[in-house]
Amino acid sequence: MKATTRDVNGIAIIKVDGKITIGAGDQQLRDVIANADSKKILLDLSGVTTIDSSGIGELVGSYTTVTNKGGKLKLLHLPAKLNELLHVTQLITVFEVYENEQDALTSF
Amino acid sequence: MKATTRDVNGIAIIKVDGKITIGAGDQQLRDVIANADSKKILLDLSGVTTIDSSGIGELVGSYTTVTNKGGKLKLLHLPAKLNELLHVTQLITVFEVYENEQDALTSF
Amino acid sequence: MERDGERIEITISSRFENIELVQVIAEHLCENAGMDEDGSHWIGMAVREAVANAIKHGNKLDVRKKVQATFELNGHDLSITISDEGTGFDPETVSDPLNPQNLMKTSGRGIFYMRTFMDQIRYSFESGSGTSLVMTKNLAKGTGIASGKA
Amino acid sequence: MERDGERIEITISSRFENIELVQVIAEHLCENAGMDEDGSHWIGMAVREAVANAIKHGNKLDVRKKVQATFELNGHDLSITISDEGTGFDPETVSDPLNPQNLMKTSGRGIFYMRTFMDQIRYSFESGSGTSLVMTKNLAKGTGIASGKA
Ligand SMILES: Nc1ncnc2c1ncn2[C@@H]1O[C@H](COP(=O)(O)OP(=O)(O)O)[C@@H](O)[C@H]1O
Ligand SMILES: Nc1ncnc2c1ncn2[C@@H]1O[C@H](COP(=O)(O)OP(=O)(O)O)[C@@H](O)[C@H]1O
Repeated sequence: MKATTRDVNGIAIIKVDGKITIGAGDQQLRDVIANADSKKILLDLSGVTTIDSSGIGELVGSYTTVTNKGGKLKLLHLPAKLNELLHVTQLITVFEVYENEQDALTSF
Repeated sequence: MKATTRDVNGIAIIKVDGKITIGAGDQQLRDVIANADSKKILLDLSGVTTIDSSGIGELVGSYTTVTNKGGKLKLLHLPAKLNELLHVTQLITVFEVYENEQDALTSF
Repeated sequence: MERDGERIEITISSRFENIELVQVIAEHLCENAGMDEDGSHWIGMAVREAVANAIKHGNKLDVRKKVQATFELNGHDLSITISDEGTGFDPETVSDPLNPQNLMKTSGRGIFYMRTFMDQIRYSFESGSGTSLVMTKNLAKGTGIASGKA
Repeated sequence: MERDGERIEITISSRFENIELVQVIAEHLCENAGMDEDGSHWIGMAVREAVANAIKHGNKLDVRKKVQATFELNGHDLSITISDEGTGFDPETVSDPLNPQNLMKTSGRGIFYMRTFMDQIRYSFESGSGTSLVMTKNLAKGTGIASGKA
């Protein structure tokens, strides 16, 4: 997993590329999010190639961490398979998901 | 393996895509070449994803078949790995290889 | 392409990096059997979860302990067995990740995904010989999510 | 990443479609061990040739006969063993594909490619138990062709 963060109007856009799987990127994801400079976080997942239940668990954990700090974590560009994994576990109802970066940014 | 043939000025340009490996495309390649309408054949190998020693053997066999009929078989766009496989076996000295379709066509 | 009586076995040591070795076998085998890429992917995902559990919960990351995967294909019926050298568990006590009180948990979705993507999964435990998980899937019936389970 | 004492075993039945299952294991294992894509590819190619021979010449395409591949990684030293249930052959009688009189032959380059891409290959034969081929490669020394063998 590789994460690149940029700031747009005080919102941290974190682009995640590669695998978020057990032993490869799952804990890393949580660290990147915990260390973000902003409480407003937009997670761009378009570059995620593989995710497993551990990766899904880390998304949930990150959401809770950010929310508990009074922040917001939203998702951008879900790959089709990740979308399905969130659907079948009903987690899709938890996350705010955007297909368009501008829409996502104005929603914060 | 998939082969698509088109005719340019009486030269059959055969574009091969996919695998030329044992049990998957090796004999097929020889059939396509044996059945070409022209004796002038330009084999575009840019789309070959995998080749093994059986596939290399079929290239050699096809060359011999065409040459024995008084025809010409030339190669176009060798992928880097196929190029190396022909080099180490010294077969590269046997084939006329082109990087440019126009150059290849005018050479016939 | 039907391939009766196919049987593939692979044994790995308990490292997370080896999960994908078993996963790619699953995916290639399904694609060779004529399944589309998506369908093969979901079966590969079930295998990934099963092997991850065998390594983590079963063998507790002890690299000297092995995980064995066996793939058997008879006609369209694929059967996958994943065995570890752990001490087992009681599948009855595993909580439902769809239960609202579990929704925000950071774990507990692996077995659920296996059930979602396979037709059937069955655990068996033999004292001293670890956990054995048999997952079956009829490759002709379409694939996990797309076939209307979701 | 060094991974001492890694051992992976895979058993397939004698069908050409299964060659790539063993090949992808080889490639993934090399990449996990830190080898680049090209280097991994050439080792995968050596494995492909070895398994093809085991299926074709060793087991003579009898699907009831198995081919077993074992990958052992100790530090940077990769050892791959490919075994079949055939009757063996005399490696001394295998002709050199670089000999001008063999250049235009349509076969006979498999073992040559294995030798090119691996550091060493060694055949052993036991009566009644088929052919066993051990191929070794030091992953730190760079890769087949690029390392100056060609
Ligand atoms: N092979 C196994 N050996 C021992 N326990 C297991 C095994 N597989 C699963 N379990 C138990 O079942 C639980 C649920 O597994 P799972 O649904 O995959 O979620 P997770 O792995 O995230 O906890 C695990 O936490 C573990 O207690
Ligand atoms: N596993 C094996 N069992 C029996 N014979 C083998 C085996 N591997 C190789 N051989 C013999 O060695 C010869 C050369 O093999 P190779 O260089 O791979 O070329 P090819 O397979 O194209 O003939 C084969 O034709 C076969 O006679």
